Amino acid sequence: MSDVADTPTPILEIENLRVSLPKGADRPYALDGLNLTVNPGEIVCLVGESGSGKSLAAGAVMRLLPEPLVRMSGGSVKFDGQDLSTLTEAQMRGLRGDRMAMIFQEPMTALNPQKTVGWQIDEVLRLHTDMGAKARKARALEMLRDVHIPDPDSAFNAYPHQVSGGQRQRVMIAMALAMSPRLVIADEPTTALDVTTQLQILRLIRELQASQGSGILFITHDFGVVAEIADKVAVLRQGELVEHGPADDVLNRPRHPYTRALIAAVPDLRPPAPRDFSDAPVVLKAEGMLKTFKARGGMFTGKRKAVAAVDHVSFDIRRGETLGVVGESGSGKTTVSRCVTRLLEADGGRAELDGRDILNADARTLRAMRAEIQMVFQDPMASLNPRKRVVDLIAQGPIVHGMNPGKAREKARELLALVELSPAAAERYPHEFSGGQRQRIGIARALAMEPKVIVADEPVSALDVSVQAQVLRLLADLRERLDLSLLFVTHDLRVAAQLCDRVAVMEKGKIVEMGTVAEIFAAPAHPYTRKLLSSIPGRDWVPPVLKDDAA
Amino acid sequence: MPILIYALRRALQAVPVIILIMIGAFLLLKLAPGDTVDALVGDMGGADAQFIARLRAEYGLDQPIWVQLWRYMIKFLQFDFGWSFVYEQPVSVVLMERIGTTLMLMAASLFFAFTFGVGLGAIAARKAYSTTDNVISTLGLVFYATPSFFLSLMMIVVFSVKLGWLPVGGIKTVAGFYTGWKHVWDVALHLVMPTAALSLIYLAFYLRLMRASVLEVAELDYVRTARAKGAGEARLMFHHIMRNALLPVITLLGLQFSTLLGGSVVVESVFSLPGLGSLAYQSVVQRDLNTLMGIIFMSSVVVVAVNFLTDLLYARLDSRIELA
Amino acid sequence: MNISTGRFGPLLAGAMAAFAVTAAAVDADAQEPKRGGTAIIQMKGEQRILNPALRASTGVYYITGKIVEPLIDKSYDGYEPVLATEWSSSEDGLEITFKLREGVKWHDGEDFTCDDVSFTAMNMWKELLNYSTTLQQNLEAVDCPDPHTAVFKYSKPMPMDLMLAAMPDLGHPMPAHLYEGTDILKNEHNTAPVGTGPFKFVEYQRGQYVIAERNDDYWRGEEYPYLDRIVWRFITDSSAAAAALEAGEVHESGFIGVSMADVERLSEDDRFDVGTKGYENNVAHSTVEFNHRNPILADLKVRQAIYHALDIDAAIETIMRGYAKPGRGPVPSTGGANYTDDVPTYPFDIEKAKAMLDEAGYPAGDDGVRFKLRHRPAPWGEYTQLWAEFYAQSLKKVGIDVEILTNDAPGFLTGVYRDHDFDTANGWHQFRADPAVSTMVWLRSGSPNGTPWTNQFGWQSDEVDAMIDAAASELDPEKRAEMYHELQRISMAELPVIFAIEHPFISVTSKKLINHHNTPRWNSSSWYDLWLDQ
Amino acid sequence: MSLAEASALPPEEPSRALVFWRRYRRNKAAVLGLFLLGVIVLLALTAGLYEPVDPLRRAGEPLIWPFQDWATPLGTDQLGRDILAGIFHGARISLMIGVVATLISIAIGVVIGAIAGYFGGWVDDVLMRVTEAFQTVPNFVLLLTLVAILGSSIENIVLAIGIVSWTAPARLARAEFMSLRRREFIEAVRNLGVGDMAIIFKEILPNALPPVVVYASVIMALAILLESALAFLGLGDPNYASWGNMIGQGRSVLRVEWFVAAIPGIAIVLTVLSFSLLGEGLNEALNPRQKKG
Repeated sequence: MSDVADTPTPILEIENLRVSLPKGADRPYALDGLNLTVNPGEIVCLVGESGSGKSLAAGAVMRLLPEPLVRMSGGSVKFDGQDLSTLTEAQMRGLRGDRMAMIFQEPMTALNPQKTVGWQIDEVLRLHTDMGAKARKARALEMLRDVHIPDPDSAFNAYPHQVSGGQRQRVMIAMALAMSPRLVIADEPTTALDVTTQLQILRLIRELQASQGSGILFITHDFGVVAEIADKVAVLRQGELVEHGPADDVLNRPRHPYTRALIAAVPDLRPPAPRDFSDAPVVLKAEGMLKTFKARGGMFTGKRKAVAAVDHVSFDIRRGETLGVVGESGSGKTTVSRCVTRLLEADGGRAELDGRDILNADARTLRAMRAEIQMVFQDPMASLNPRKRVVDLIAQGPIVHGMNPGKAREKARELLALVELSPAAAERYPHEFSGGQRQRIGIARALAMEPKVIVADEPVSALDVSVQAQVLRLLADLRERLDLSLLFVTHDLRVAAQLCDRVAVMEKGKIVEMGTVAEIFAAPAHPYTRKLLSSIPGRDWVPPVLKDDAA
Repeated sequence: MPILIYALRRALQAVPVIILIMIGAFLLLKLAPGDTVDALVGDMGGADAQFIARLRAEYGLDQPIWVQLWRYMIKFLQFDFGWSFVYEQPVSVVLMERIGTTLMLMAASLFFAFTFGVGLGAIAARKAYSTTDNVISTLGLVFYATPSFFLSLMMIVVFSVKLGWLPVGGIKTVAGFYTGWKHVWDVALHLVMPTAALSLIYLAFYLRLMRASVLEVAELDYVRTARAKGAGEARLMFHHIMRNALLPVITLLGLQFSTLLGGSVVVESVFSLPGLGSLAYQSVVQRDLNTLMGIIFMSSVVVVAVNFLTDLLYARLDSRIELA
Repeated sequence: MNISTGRFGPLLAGAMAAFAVTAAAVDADAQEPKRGGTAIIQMKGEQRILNPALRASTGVYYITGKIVEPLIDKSYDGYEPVLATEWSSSEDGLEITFKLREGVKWHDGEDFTCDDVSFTAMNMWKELLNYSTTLQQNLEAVDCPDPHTAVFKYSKPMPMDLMLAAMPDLGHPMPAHLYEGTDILKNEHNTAPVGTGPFKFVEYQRGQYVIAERNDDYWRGEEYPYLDRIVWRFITDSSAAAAALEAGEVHESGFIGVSMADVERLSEDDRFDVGTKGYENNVAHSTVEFNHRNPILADLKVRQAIYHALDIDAAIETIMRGYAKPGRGPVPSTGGANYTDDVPTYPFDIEKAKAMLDEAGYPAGDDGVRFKLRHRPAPWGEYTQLWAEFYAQSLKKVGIDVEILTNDAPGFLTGVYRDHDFDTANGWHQFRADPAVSTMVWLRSGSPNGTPWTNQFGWQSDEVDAMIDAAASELDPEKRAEMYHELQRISMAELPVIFAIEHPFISVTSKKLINHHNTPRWNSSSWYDLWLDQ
Repeated sequence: MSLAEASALPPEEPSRALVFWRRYRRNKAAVLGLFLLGVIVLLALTAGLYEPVDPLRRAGEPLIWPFQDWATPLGTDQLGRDILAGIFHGARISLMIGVVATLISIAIGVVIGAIAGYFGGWVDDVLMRVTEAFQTVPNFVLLLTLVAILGSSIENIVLAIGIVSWTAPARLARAEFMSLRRREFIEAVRNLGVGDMAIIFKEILPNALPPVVVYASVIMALAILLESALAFLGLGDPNYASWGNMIGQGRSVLRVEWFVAAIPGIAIVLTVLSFSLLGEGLNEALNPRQKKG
């Protein structure tokens, strides 16, 4: 910034930004002393974990903070050299959507469900131009073509729910870029998308930004995405800027301990040394598992669309082994986890647990077998009954299976220690814990049953990267100590690479490829597997091995 | 065409519900002490024993209940609602004379309750926690808390007796013999107070729901998107918030229709309106089973139809719903 | 007094009618009657059947009295010829002959003849008309020696004064040509009556109104009736009815169509005439009915104690606002020769009531309660409810706990008169001109279960039964009266039922209506001389 | 910077009741509602202390105006009964009607809604058809019919009100159960081998209750209004001084001695209002949707 001569005027200059939180919040300021600059043609990534205040920074720039509860209480935001705080609300409205635009995280909810795609793009043009209806439509269609929507004409007339998630995000981008804004703020624009779509969208943002020369403030939590797209990186921690600089510096030579810890927590794509299970007995064996979902029709409509969510899936897991099930949303991987635990009734096939078929067991046998196959769920908040104390949550299973309640509670307390939670946790309610702690409680609950197999359905995908690393480590550790078998369902190939021994890749209800992690990651045979692997953001970036890795 | 098929399917789905209602209602009414002959004789001021026995035989009330039910259902399935022994007319004629008034009253009340409820609810939500909001919300709750007959009586005292602006009751000036627009105006005047009494209660419902709904929708992502596009407050309200906020209110519209008919019982009797509500009350008290069954059937059909219409409206407003 | 009999023309014969007109003329206060206008009448209940030969009820006559005329009506001076001009009885009481008025036409233009009387009497009065079926049970035939003479033939003697007393209510001929060969109960004219009266039926909107308009060919002469039209509006809510009166939307409310509070209030309003005049033929008794199957109530002392516990005067003041008097048995003070006040009475005396209950063997328990009674009040509106609560509170003071069981009309009638599922009940019963066709059913045993307003009390006296039967066919009016006096005395002594309060009905009438309430059954009469001062 | 905070627990949170009260307190109107309700409860509790103890007993001349005679501060009705005594005892009856009828309707509604929502399929179909049937029949007409059948004793009126108001809580409970039964914590306990009934009543029910509790305040208000409407039509229980009965009888003297109907009328309005305000407060405290800090 010292070199004024060859640096153009920054599009966005944030100086000493401070955003106040209402009384009673966990800290007085959401953001404190944030400095950030975005130049034309530059993509600046603002990285942070949840609660770091990164999204509020976007709100402060757009002047869309939920005032008066959350408000800007210090510093300045300059857009194209102009201090935004001097503008009237009407002037601000003129800027928004015209010269500064925003792309949001959830394409599902960020578009008005009651208006057509065309109408919503058109609205931007109507608000900011004097173009006639025809010209606006032409421009909107042009934008849809620019974001590579396959059939712009029909998309124009479609409602948001009629186009896919990826397409919706393209529509959001078309809307944001309709006026060729100087600044685009993208708030986690790819987080809700599948990995293959994510890559396409990231490429699209890059492409359009190159052609329009806008500056982009890109907010994300994912270092893979940062590696994929960033020119510059700023790292936020609890509202404070801890480190910023060119992407290469921050990614490969992080200086601040927090940044270092974060980067260390990013799972490596290179799998660890393989373990050998050829002698271990098979614990779980699924054969030809089948589950079709019937779209429920009315009493008098004959037509029901059947969708095969799990289509003749077979696999086996040996004692102590971890099988990863990976795939994108809708691939049927979660349904597999529900069928094998019989939370859903499968339509066919077998799943033998120690030689006994759980899919066709009668109610009595099933009850006994449930102890042997336990589950860890995705959402640590939703999977714990909010009205029960932790100790009761953990002790519940053993009590149901006949253990003396006092003894069960005692054991529950022991399990808390096993999952590295303080004994004081026992008497509390789930909402008093952080996400990672809740997931530990979930794991303790599963362990309380002393199962042979744990089915983990995306157990870390709702967690911040640093917490994710800890939970993964805990799982790996417990697996070793208790000789557990794991069926690990995930969409995150990085996680799969680190934890799993073998991986099954699912697409449209079928396992398209299965093999050891090393084989699959090194030499994927199926085109879909190849596509998945090549879509991993930042796949070419190898997180540096840092010495002072947080233990 | 898809709408027709959808309508047909909905009608078919309603059939078992309505038959369930009819059989249930028939058996329930038979549990009541006394029958229509008792009521008639009571009305007449008494009668002698032979007369009573003759009447009972005449009306088929001396048969076992299941025979009566069987006979009724056979006729009912042929859309014959039987004869009202109290009105000495076919039930269909009795109902047809009354349904107009009730539908008019209900439609007017619902219209006012809905329009004002939604309007005021939206205003209250946009000015949430302000004085305007407090006044609107509190007033709504007070209306809601006021028994409709109490409100009706107070209105009669003020507007008819003290001020002489509005007629006390009835659906039209009986000896007026108005025609054309004068008749319409006359009927409208007679409906002002009943409509007000009935709608004020429901207004509160819509008001509260709309307020909550607008507050909720205003927090949604796409409203933020629209803001980020540079849309002003008015535009946000009309193009982005209202339509989505209306959806739950419309659901309530369908659900409440049958309550409205119940509410009209009291209002119709206070204002001497010849509608289905007061007829229903009379029929219960008179044990005029056929008429009451007719009313229940009629109101079921109306409720089913209104629910169908609100579904259509819902589908029209919510692009995500496809009728199938 | 400027109205002379001459104005009625040759059609009007008989001194009775002349007296009636004179009485009416006094009310008119020497004003010249005006033609035209619409009288609007409020009605609380709706009878729905407009055939007075099928439904004997004041609610029916209130409307049909203007459209369908009886053979005989009643005036303050006796019986007035209407469709019958003369009547006589044979010595043995087995034949009663009516001379019928000539030149009378039904509203559809057909002549009124003896065939109509004969048909109606045999097919409706004898077969279908409530109360009349008992009265006419011995009717064998009605002969028509000529078109204007009807001879009623009985198998047992029919007292002439009973027949006369009954005829104004139970003697409406209907047009035979419209009913012959049809299902009488489902005949369309039951709700669209065709009569000979001063007004022709126009329209009946159920739940709303009935309209009748002037009959231009009325037999009394073309100046009658004065009104162009009468509209009856059904307003069930009594507050709304009062409001309608005050707003000028209604001219008259009869049979206590408004609340007693409003009656009292409107009586002080000089726009209205409020009073009981014109109901002398329609007096009712507020009753307390006992279930004698209950051994406690079977004890006469208990019934008498209950009577002593009731402060009748206070009830008359608070509930009826003074428009009533204490009852003296089954015949009201308006009952003429059949009435006597020489009967035992039970003045209000709490201490005496308590003493009698003690004496009867029902001392007060520790909680002050002697015994409990389940009481069913008739749901006939404000005053039966208030009377029930008054009764319950009065009995509580002497240590009788009363639980009130409320029901709607069929529930009440079934509970009391069919299932006998009550200890005490209250309601009112209307006196219909002659004890034989009304209040005697309270005392006569033998009516089948389920017959409302009959002796379903489990009380029976052979002496009373015999005397009632004898009185019904006694031809000598004086002997008859003596029998009814005796019945009153027995009833007051034995107390099968307490005829606690005798109250006429009350009308609130706009002073714009002239010539109103000028006969003892005015609301049921034809109103041919009623006019509107606009 | 240590990321290993796994075992460090966040500071202990205040008790649920305290959090609830803090949230509730934010709504001033709801606090007013609670205060009103408190007054009504106090009236009901002290009804036995006020003379005359029997509100149906004649206490003085009929139709004394309020503030005329200190023996009967709020005046008397047509039968000379003390109106203030009626207000005291009516509070008891109204609260009793509100609470018991609500309990009945919630009990029926929750059981039906829970079973329909939890099991789904044909069970749901059948139960929902029945619910629809009840919902299609105008509730007040059904109420009149039930009272005609059962008679007008206070127990039967309460029962009838409960029977006609269960459909809304049933639908509410069903919706809650349908959404909760798919939640992961329910899958988790199913996975532990817990039986259906235990899941319904021990796991889901406590979580499904808050919206039902909020709706209970609506039913309480409706129950009181329904009873008063019945009493207005002359179908109340005359053995008790309910406010509805008082209005029903007072309406005949409405034009002059309007206070006879107006005083219990205002009592009803305030009671229903207090329930409604309470409901709003409960809603914000139990189902916090609008984040306010």
